[in-house]
Amino acid sequence: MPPVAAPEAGFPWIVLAILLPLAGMVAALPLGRHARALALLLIPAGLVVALLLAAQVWREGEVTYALGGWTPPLGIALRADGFSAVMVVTTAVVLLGVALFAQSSFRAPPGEETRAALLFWALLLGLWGALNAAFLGNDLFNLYVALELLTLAAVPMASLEARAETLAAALRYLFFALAGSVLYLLGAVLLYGAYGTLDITLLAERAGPEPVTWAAAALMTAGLLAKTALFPLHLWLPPAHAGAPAAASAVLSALVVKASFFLVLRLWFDALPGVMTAAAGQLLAALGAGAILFGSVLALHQVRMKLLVAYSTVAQLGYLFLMVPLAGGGGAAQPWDAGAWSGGVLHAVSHAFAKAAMFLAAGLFLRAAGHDRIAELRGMGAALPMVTLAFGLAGLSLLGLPPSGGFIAKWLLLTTAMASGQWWWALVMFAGGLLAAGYVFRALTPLLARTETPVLPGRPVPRHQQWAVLGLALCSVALGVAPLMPFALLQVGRPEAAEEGIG
Amino acid sequence: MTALWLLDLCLVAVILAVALSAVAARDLFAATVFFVAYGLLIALAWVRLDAVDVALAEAAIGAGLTGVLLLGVTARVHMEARTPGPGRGMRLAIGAGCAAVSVALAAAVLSLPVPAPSLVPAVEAAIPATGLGNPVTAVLLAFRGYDTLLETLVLLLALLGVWSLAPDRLWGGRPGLRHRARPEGTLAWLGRLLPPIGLLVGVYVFWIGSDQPGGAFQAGTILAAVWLLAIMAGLSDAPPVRSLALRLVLVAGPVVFLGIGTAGLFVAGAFLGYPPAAAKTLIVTVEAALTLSIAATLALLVAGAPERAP
Amino acid sequence: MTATLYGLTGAALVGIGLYGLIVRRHALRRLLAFNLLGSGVFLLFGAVAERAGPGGDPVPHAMIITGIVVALAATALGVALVLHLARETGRAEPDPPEG
Amino acid sequence: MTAALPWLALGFPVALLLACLARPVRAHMLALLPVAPLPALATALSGPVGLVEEGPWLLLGMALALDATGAVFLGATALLWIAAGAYAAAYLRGKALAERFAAFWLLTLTGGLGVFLAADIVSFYLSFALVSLTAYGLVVHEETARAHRAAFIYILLALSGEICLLLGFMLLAAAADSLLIAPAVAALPDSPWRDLTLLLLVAGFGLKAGLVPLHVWLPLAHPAAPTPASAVLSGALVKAGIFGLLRFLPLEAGMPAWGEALALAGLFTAFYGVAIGVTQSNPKTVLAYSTVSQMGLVTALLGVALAEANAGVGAAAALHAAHHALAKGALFLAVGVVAATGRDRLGWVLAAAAVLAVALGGLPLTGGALAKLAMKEPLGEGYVGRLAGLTSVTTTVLMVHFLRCLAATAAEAPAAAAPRGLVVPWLVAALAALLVPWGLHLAGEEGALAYALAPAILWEQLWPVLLGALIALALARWVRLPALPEGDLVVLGEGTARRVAPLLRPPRIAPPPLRPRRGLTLALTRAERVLREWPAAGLSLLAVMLLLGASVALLP
Amino acid sequence: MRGALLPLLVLATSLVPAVVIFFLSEHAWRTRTAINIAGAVGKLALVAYMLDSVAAGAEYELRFPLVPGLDFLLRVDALALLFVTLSAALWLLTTIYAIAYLGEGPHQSRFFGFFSLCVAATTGIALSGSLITFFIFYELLTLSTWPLVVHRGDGESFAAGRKYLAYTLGGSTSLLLGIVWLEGLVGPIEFTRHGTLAGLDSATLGICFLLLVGGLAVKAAIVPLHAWLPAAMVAPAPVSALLHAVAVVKAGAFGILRVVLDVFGIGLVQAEGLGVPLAAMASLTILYGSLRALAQDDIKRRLAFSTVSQVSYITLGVALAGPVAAVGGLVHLVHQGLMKITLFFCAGALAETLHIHKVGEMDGAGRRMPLTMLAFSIAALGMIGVPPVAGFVSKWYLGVGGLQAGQVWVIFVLAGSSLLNAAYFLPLVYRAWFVPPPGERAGGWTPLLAREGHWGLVLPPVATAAVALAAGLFAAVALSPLGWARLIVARDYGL
Repeated sequence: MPPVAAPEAGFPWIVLAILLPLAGMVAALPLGRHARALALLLIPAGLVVALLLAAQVWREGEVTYALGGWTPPLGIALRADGFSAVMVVTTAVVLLGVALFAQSSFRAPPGEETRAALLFWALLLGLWGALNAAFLGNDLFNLYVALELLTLAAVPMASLEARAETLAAALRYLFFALAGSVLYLLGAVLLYGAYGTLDITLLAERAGPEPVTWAAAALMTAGLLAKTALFPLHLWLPPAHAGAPAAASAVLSALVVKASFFLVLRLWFDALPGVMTAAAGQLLAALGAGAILFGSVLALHQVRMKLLVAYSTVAQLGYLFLMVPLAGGGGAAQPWDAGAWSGGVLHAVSHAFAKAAMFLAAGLFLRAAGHDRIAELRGMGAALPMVTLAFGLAGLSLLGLPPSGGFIAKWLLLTTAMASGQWWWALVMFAGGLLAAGYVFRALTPLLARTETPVLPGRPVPRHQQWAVLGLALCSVALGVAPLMPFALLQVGRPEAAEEGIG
Repeated sequence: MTALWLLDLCLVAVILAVALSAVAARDLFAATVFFVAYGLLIALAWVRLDAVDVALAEAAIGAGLTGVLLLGVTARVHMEARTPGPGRGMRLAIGAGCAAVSVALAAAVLSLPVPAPSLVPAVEAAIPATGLGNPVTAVLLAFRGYDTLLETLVLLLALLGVWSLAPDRLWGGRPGLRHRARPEGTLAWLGRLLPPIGLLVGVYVFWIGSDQPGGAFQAGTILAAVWLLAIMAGLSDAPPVRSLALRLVLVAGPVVFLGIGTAGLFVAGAFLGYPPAAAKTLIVTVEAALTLSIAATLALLVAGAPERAP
Repeated sequence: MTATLYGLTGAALVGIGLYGLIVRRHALRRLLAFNLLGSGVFLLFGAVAERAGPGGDPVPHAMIITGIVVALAATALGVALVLHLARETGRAEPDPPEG
Repeated sequence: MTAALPWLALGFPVALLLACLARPVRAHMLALLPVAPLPALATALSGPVGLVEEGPWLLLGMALALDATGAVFLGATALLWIAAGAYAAAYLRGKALAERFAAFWLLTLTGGLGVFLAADIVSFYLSFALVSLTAYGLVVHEETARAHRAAFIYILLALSGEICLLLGFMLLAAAADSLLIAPAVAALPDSPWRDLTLLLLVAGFGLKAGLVPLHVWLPLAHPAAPTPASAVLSGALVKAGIFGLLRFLPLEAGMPAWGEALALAGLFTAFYGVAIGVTQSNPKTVLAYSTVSQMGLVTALLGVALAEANAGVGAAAALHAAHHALAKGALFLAVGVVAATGRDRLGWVLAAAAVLAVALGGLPLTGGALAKLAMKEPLGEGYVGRLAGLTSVTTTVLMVHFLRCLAATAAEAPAAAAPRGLVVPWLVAALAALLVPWGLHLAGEEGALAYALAPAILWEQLWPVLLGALIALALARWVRLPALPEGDLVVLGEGTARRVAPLLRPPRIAPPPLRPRRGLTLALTRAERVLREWPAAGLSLLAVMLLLGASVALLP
Repeated sequence: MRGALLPLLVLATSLVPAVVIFFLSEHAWRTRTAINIAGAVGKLALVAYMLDSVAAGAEYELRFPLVPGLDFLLRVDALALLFVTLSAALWLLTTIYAIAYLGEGPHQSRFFGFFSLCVAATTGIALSGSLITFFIFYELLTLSTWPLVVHRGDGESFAAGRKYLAYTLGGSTSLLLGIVWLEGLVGPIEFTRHGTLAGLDSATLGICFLLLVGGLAVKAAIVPLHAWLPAAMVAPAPVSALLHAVAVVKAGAFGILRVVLDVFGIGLVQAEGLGVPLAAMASLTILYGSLRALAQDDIKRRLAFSTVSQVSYITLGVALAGPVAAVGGLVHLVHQGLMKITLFFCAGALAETLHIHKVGEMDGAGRRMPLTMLAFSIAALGMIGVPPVAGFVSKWYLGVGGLQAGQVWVIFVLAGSSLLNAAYFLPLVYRAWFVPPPGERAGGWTPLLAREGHWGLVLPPVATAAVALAAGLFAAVALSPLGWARLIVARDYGL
């Protein structure tokens, strides 16, 4: 084995995608009050890098990169397949929207440095880097570090306002996330003990169904589920997400929970494909189904809008796990796998946009009205029509109604559920859609109510924030109009057998 | 063999007993004390497991700094939880679940393959290219340098997280309460005595790290402890958070690491790669910077969020 | 043999840590339990490294060091949060009072 | 030219109506009424034209036709429409809502004429519906309580009739796969739904023609409407029913059972109408019952024809219809004239009315006699024929009763004189009632005149009239008849409806009280409270972990 | 290329105005009106252009794949054009009406934006060439209608909106389940390929039919899924017009047409015996709706229940599964739209101008607003089925078609319905024309136009009434609704 590998072909966009935000985070600290400017500069640049990476994956197929030239198992490799490229691009787009939104809320007065203004941007950059590291890592231990990086960026974000309840929420979040990471690490340790490597690609070749792997799979999955807040491990999510500042909630709900979901899929489909069983897939899907029903009903009964949106996240995360048995997790490759895979991922992406838009919109309502009690937001629709429209459009995607990315995603999941004979998951999805309609419209109803005197926002809401919200919502809808590109991209790095589509 | 085996058995028994006590102790302070003791015992276990680097790290970080952190805070919060814990049935169920997890883990451990797969040969094959003698340092800074890079960023982020809890009006201020030790008290005495020794030890641990057990993390921790001691003794004050110099020290390690790593892109053909000829020099440079930053970061982590106006 | 012994100890510590993490109400006790849990994992990892032969496998050792540092970072954040929570509410429990 | 005449006949009134959208025309709307039927009269006079299919783009393909029978119906009713129109112009001048009346008049007129011209089922139905529904506007015109009631009963029955007809027509068309009347009727005997079709058609037309018990609208509507409207209702509109029967019964094929039944129903109606009529005191009501009775007679005639497959009955029916239309129309107009005439000038008015009235009973030398004569043969010698003969007696009884009632309605002021605008149209109609049947009779076969004037025939016609007059006088003198309500049976129906209506109103169901939280929700909210507990969450984590392990390790 | 562009253009004529209007300021009255009218006129022009060529046998198609196995397909065939023409024409009139009706009210940009979006969705429904495309627009319709239903923004509106959503989304769920199920079995379903379902077993076919039609039946307001419709009448009159005549219920009925004619095919529906139960449900709805209408005192509620009843004629027509009945159902799609929109226009005008909301307040309305009430009367008579108004033609074809399909009972349903229609419509007409208005005992025949409201409230109902009359009077013309329906059926049956 040569200690130093041959240089990779092509420009290492994959490295840059991680490097850029992390370097930004490091630089933000000494830059102080200029951190905002730095972030606003880096995020568009990062989007370009993400797109170039995606283009590279699209053109050349899967991209792998041995860091330092040390090839696995000794070294650490980065790997970008279609799925990770899509997630990286999604992250960049959502962050762009959030950054546009936040650039006026987290802005220090001239010549001065304030706590929130510095830390928000530094944490945001760190979080971004952590996300990209999680999406692009191919080494289980490295992914553990990336997850911890993510947690340590996300928790302070959730408690940025440092009120008692957000502190408590953040602390619970921290504990749960840490427990999840440790369990994940424990699984990784076992895998190393059994196979002498933590590289996903190598593990896929070496790992077989045996006690160590079983234990490892159970530990790692459970740990990741805790971090994803899949029912019944969701206790930390609603208070943490609802208590954070709007921009932070958007990132947390749209992206952070997706990282651990992403790793679940990596683990099941890429690292241990031979280990997972059909029963385990059904178990995951059952938890997902529980999340859908449970989260939706609870969302339906929330009094505060941000909590409603947070519980909606709990519910929507459930859909992601329905894809596991549908996409062939724990079984032989089936013709419908590609459909389910695309459906699940598309759902993750469109939910990211939609949920970011919803949280930002909720934040604007909160800002304008001074509170976010749904019933008392009467007439806000007239005061903030664009935001209301954005909320509605995002809701559209959550409902899975056309035309939206959520619809296409749901459609793919539904057709595969039927095609694979697992109609019960289809029923769950239908029920979830109806419940989602219930809570989305419950939130919209007071907004559109007509009041005797026109409602004026308590504090003015800048135009650019409204555009940012609308832009994110439109992204989610646009996915329903032209999802073909992501679909093909998603298949890069997937087994050939799944290329057929769902006919 | 048998003696060692018995020693191991005793050590393990004590470790488990202390761990149980730490969990079961009524009182937070007692639990913390048990925990510090536990950390030292575990360090011993690491020695028994032929992992001196880890033992050092565990003693310095796991037992030392964590202990200081926890002990420091016990004085400032209520010792007891006010709400009662879960009922007996619940505790029983949880206990059973935990036991089941342990049993399953034990089964997994027992079923690990023989011979164990290992990367020892790979490390031995690759280590010459780094010019280092300590394989652990080689792994940390070369083979898995990326992990280490992220790890330093984790520390930095954690520091940011701690700072984020400062009240807005005190932003930029100094962390923690001002320590005023009696000038002729033990603490002051220790504070005057220990830093030079600690400094020496720290530099030594850093310096041998490339070939012997030791390295940036251990050294950084020792230096951090020294600084903390000095602060506690009232010999120096924690710097204000807004200080640019402090911030530059904090990011120096990551910046150097990132810089050299990026240079590797052009020089060695890969990010975080080193040209074999200059490998050791570069690695030591990185380590030096890291040591500095880690020391500052760890110390400030323990010191806490800004609590005093600058 | 030694490796297995410490591996089993690690497994037991994981159980103890988990129990403490779940059962304890006080935030610092939970942090403590988390550290126990973590060190159990590291110990298990160390046992795995030791199985590779005399001197042990340096790769896990490096990872453990990383892990210890990460755990410290998390603990530090946790402690800071607890401190501020206690300052805000007078309690060091993150769970809502009525449960 | 002749082919275009039927279109003109129908189009002209519609065109006039549309012209009324213009304000200047609308100011003279009443004057248009007597003008509107002129093309129809011209069409009738120019004689049968056969099938005219010039409206393939109208409705479902509209076709018109005029045969001999149709021409008689058309001509006689057109005459009546002209006379009544002129009468109405005078009657309503300066009164409120005259324009509305005129609009409905024109619509009714169009429909009334269209019935006789339609050659396809849809056009026929359109015409029939038009006449039925728009006549409502004529009936209700006065807007008195009585008018409202009459109009309500009228529209209720008219609609029911329409529905019956619509269904009948659908059945007819579906069975024949043709929309033209002639082939459709020819195919009826072979239709799978033959009896149903016939039942519906007879009900629909019978309703219009006043067949008992579907006659109840007639004695209500005719008195309630303004006088000229009563005239056309009784003279022209009911003819549409008769004409419908004539057109749609498969007379060529014959159906004995149906024929018998129809004949019996007709006879019953003929006598029933008289029996109720003599209890009435309003002259218009009496006339209405007389119409019921007369239409019963014609129905009986058609029944016999149906039973005997006598397709040639059309001429006799047409003759009767022509006479009845004009005579009855003139009598109604007379009611209006009498009401405006004082005691002083009443004599000659009553005399003229008497001639017309008794003519209905078959007074020799009048059109009525000729009609009876024409019907004699088709009615045959059976019991139907004999009973039909008796109607001459009963009709006379009723008509004498009518004259007595009429005389009682003269104007208070002895010197009052009816305006010329009323008198002239009345006299024209009366004259036409006398002359038109003669014209028709003479246009028939050779020797018709001699036959009609044969003494035996004359006697045969005279004695029932005399008998009837005697009976009527006797009744008036010695018998005190009960005063039955107008519309007789309808009272029963109304009573029932009043009692049933509240039952039909849906009960108000109070909405169930909103339960604050439903079972599932409550359970889930509670579950959430438990799961939010830290230990519970931790236990869940353990459980998920162990379950996952089990599912990976132990299950397939 | 031009062929593919046309359907898109037709869609764009309402979609683009919708999007543009959303972003217009409230006060841009002129611009908004101009855009609205221009879109509507443009759409009509395009439709007119296509009518001719489609009659000659041309078809336009636009297809692009969304994801593999899911094509977005727009296709202009005769049936599509029937619906598009109706919606395009009524859109123009409704827009004129709405501009006059809303006057200076608030939230106009929102209103007209969703209004146009609604029409765009309807157009999309009409042009959909596959089940999934249909579903996409069907849902778009659901969602774009909701803001219109709750436009007034009061509690009652929101209650109605909630009901509307609860029902329609439930229906969509059923529909989607049906689609997913069927497509899971046979792949994408397009409306042109007949016989794709031939291989399936009876039970599956039956369940899928139930799911599809059951889902569509919600919008088509078939009993017992109709309750949203009467509740939704709280919306402003133009919206009711839209709901009842142009878009929503029509979309449901149209969907049923598509499912029966183009997804299952008449033959299969007949062979599996699926038509008769559907026809029975439709008949039940027809009678039930009429009975309920009879009991309503609020004019718009009465009209709403009338819609429940009338729309089921369309369903009945196709369910009878015979060519003549199908013509009746198809043509009623147009006829019902024309007549019902007239009624709602008039009801709205009465409410706006004379503040008449209840049946009892109609006295003398004809004397005060003769043109409006003339239109109302024509439409009401048409609903009853009186010739020569269009409604008669529908009933005739339904009746004869039912008989030819061997279902004699159908004509009695029609008869009962006609009687009931008369029973609840004629009192309105009667009061308007034959009862003097309150306080005007000796009121004369007022001059035309004397007290009519804004011309924008008068012209649309008069126009639609005139068209309804003409559609019946000139039914035999080739381009009449009837002629077009015959063409569709002739093509579908290969006659």
